[in-house]
Amino acid sequence: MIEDGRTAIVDLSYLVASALFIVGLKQLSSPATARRGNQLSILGMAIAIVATFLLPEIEGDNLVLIVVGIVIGTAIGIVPARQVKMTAMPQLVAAFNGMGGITAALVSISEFSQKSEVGRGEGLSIVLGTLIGAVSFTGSAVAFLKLQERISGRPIVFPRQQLYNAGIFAAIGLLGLLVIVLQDGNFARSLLVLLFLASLALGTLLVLPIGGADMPVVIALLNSATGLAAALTGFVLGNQALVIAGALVGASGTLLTMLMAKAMNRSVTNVIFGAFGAIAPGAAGAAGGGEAKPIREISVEDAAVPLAYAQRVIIVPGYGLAVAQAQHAVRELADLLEGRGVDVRYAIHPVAGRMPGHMNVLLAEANVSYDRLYEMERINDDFARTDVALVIGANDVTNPAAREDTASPIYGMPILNVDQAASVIVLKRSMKSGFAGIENELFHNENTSMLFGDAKESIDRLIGAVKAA
Amino acid sequence: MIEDGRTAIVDLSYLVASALFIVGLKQLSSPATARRGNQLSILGMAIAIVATFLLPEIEGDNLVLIVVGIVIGTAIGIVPARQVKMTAMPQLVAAFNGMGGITAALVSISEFSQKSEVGRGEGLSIVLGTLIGAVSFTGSAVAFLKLQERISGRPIVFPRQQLYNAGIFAAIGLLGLLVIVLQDGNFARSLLVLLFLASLALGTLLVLPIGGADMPVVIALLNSATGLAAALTGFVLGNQALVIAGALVGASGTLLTMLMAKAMNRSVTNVIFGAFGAIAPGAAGAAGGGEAKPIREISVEDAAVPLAYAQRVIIVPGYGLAVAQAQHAVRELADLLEGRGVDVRYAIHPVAGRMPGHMNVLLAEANVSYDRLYEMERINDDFARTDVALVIGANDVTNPAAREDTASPIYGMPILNVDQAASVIVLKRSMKSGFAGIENELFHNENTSMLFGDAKESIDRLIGAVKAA
Amino acid sequence: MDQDILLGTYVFGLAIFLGLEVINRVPSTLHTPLMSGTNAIHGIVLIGAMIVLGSADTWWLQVLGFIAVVTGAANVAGGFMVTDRMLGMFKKRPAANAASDQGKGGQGR
Amino acid sequence: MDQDILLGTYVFGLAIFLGLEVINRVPSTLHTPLMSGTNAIHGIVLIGAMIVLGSADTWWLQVLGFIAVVTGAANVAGGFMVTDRMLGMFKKRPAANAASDQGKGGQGR
Ligand SMILES: NC(=O)c1ccc[n+]([C@@H]2O[C@H](COP(=O)([O-])OP(=O)(O)OC[C@H]3O[C@@H](n4cnc5c(N)ncnc54)[C@H](OP(=O)(O)O)[C@@H]3O)[C@@H](O)[C@H]2O)c1
Ligand SMILES: NC(=O)c1ccc[n+]([C@@H]2O[C@H](COP(=O)([O-])OP(=O)(O)OC[C@H]3O[C@@H](n4cnc5c(N)ncnc54)[C@H](OP(=O)(O)O)[C@@H]3O)[C@@H](O)[C@H]2O)c1
Repeated sequence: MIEDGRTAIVDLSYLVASALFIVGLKQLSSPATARRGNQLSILGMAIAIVATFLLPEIEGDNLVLIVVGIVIGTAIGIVPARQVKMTAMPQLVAAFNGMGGITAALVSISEFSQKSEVGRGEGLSIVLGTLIGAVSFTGSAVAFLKLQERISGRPIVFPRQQLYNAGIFAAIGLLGLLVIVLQDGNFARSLLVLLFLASLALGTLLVLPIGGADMPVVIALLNSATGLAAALTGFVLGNQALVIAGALVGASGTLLTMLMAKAMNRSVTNVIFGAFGAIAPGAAGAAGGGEAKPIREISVEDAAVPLAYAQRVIIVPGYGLAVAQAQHAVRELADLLEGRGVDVRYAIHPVAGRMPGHMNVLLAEANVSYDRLYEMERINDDFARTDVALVIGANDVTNPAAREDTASPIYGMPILNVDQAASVIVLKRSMKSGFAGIENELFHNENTSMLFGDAKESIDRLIGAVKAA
Repeated sequence: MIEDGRTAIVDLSYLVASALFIVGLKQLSSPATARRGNQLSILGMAIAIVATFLLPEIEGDNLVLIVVGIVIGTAIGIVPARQVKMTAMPQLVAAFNGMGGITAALVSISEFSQKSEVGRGEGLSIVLGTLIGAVSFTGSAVAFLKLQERISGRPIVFPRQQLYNAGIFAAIGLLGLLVIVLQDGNFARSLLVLLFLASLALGTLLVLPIGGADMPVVIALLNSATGLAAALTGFVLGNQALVIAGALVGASGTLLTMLMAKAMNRSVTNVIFGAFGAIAPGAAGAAGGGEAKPIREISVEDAAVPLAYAQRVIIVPGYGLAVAQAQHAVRELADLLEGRGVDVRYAIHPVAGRMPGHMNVLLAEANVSYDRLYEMERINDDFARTDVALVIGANDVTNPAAREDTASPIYGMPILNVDQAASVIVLKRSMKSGFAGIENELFHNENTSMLFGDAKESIDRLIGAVKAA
Repeated sequence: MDQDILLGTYVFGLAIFLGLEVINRVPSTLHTPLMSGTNAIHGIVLIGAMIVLGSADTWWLQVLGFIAVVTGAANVAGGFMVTDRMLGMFKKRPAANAASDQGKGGQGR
Repeated sequence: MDQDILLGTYVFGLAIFLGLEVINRVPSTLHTPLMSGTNAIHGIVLIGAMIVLGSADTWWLQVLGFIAVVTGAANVAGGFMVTDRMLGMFKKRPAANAASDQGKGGQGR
């Protein structure tokens, strides 16, 4: 009787948690309610976790282990989440996603060991859960390392890589089939562990050849994969909260991946398998060939004058702004110019930086008023009527090759029409290329001047010079 | 084994059908894909029906009965659906909705008789299915009769009606409770039939006091109720296709009801229970007081001249256009005027006519080009720059009282600013009020002329006169 | 809680959410076709009628079931037919450029 | 087909539809928080980890389960926290009331 009541409470809690996830996710996808949406999801998660403790299966020593595990895990998660810089968000999300992936894989393996006589549907779920979870784990790990620049952001390709991948994939398929057919026993369990290890290798190999700039898309995809893996473990446990939450993430994550790829004018397939094709060598070649054409360098003092006496200035922030952490300085400069009667606006490219919304977050951190931020479509026609376009650490998102050069890997990506401004001042440290690894004609234009140096330092010096002007 | 395979096919078919309903409904709610959406739903329904014949329960004599029943029912449904005039759409939907309602109620009653030992959850589903289905049936029937003008469109109220309703409702509650507790047996079955009869009465009494103009909203609500009833029968049968399709309709129907009420600036509660409150007497009083103030009648010839020599004309169609079936004539007149260089546009009020989109459907039927139809928000500011506003069988949607008279029952409803035009010509048959039953100050305005007569005839004569002008 | 009922509740709840979600941004012109289209969809209760009639074992259950099948079929057939007719009229709109518009619809995505 | 698996499939399928539907019109600014928020939601797999650890009966299943609980909890806690932080920054937008906003950020559960 008491058992019964407890199960009913647990069932009900899972139901409520599922509903909260749905509503939370819905609210998360609209700016006005996003934060509340996340908090609803948190509430749902809390309810689900607490309810799980009521399950009769959970008792004794293991209960203690669970509590200890949760405490440790929470600590591991919260510390970096609180301290990480905004620029490092993507890798952090990758790290957490990897955690989820490995959890799903381990749960699947445990399920297989604990059940006797695993049905075919369950067997399939377990195999897929292990495979997807493990791929998501190592894939996320590689993405993390690339973004942290512990390993090169460049596509890492080696000969016959596709052959290896195919081999591993075939092996996984075979192992999976055997596991499902055998249903049970120590041999099958060993095979599942082998499958797990092979999947770890597969995840690594799949993500290594993808360029660092594509990592956000990869992470979104792996995120969706982890959701699917979670749903599969729920299938085996007969736990609908897992199924629903996992499926929600799997579906929305897939859509999100496509939306993100679309913002970069890429297809998801192109992102994942692009390095195997034509782009990698082409990009490398283009990057090598730079530095030959003439450029116009400018001093801080010379740059300050047109800024100070301009009527209209558009600031184009890019990844370099994030690297230099120059957002506060930029705001100071903008305030200063506005004080002098200059109309200052910010042009935000949808994929400027390393994650969507990167620039919004950064500038919001520096308290830049929201109505000064203009999305690409809204401001692109105004460059032609602008005196100075101040490009701060942006590169690919201003590259006219996307408009003109059909051979360019970024051809077709919508870009900011910076080159139409009367004059362009570009702040970066060198002539090195951006994340797409291709040269930018803009820097060689007649009306473009380069102000070399770290963005933060350059702007600080610009502020001084504008005050003096 | 064969049984097993068959059940698997049925299960799969229901799954596919459910998916088709979901996708179909989604496409139905966007103009570009609406028709395809409906066709997907038809496909889903066909799959579900065919699959059901494979169920082992269905055999022998009853199989024949089912086939005969489906043939008869299809005939009953298709004949009026093909022949009905566009103006009669709402009552037809009401009729079909009533059919669905009675089906759900009868299925619920049959379920109860066929099962022994009905669990509490099932019992509740059966009781609610019977109740809601029956209410939806008679409610739709009354709505049908009101719209067909077999009974008065006016709210029908009689003393102590609310008391009767409350009594019936209490009886239904009691009967339901008993049925659920008894679970089984002939006595319980008789009680359920009683509950069914009481619910029929309740449906009638609930809809009688609602005015004819509100019928579309009522039908939308009953539609949603029938969906819910269908889902409940699915619950008892353990049939997920029923549950999903029913729940989809229940939820989307409820939302649709609210959207429709919102377009009329009413709350759903106000629509359903309005007649019990202050509106009914107020509206009746206002309607009685008409005919006193001066009006300016105009002849066809006098009306033709300003039209023929106008620069800008806006046509404001209303319910009378549908009644007179004057859409083709209107188009002819508009073509004629445009041939003379007049700029002719149509102002479409969201609730003009008797169903949302009524005017669009009508004018589309007459091949009026879509870009000539302007929604209220888009054209309302242009009346002030218009020479002639030609009001054809519209009344409530032009009533300035909605803007000015806080005591008016339609106060707050957004209206077309017809009165701001330089001159207004109103085509209607008499000074009678529209469906809200209230007087319209517009007809007494200085710049308004009344052209009495059936809209079709008046326009035909106008065409002749314009040609002569 | 009985596992089946619990799962049924999940299915029901999810379908409710979906129903609300799917309708979200429907233009008022489509209100009537939508009403009539969903009206046809709840005709799915015909399946229920078929099942109860299929296993009816007394004459009066047969009568009930038969009526239910007839009305259910009328709901389905009439509902879909009238919706299709209505939407057919909507399609007619772009009087001149019907062809080019269809092309645009195809390109979307 | 087993009734439970069938129903599970329905639940899964409906949730997939819902997932697609809900995200539909998300502005690109929200892509990152959305990614990170959904990332936290799939941390629900922690529940699975708790259940398998709860009924683990060999030391190595305990080890597996324990690791799973730790990583799952990290996914949940870190994911939600970082999402909340990110969205907190978005909130700051209206320049003037930065101070009051920081206060809010602290409150955020
Ligand atoms: N936002 C997203 O969601 C997302 C996702 C995936 C990929 N991407 C990709 O990322 C790229 C974003 O374009 P973007 O224009 O923002 O960046 P970008 O093309 O990567 O260029 C950034 C530039 O900033 C400069 N820089 C770096 N550190 C700097 C510092 N401390 N001070 C000054 N300059 C510095 C670099 O040049 P120096 O080294 O010479 O200084 C570099 O050329 C696109 O290719 C996009 O497709 C974005
Ligand atoms: N569209 C919807 O979805 C919907 C739903 C529910 C309620 N309603 C309500 O329906 C009303 C719609 O407003 P409305 O302005 O379109 O219509 P209305 O206010 O009902 O007025 C229609 C007018 O047309 C005239 N008329 C009738 N037959 C005619 C004929 N053969 N030739 C010429 N004139 C004729 C009538 O006057 P005579 O009798 O003098 O000719 C009547 O005054 C609103 O109150 C609205 O709230 C609409």
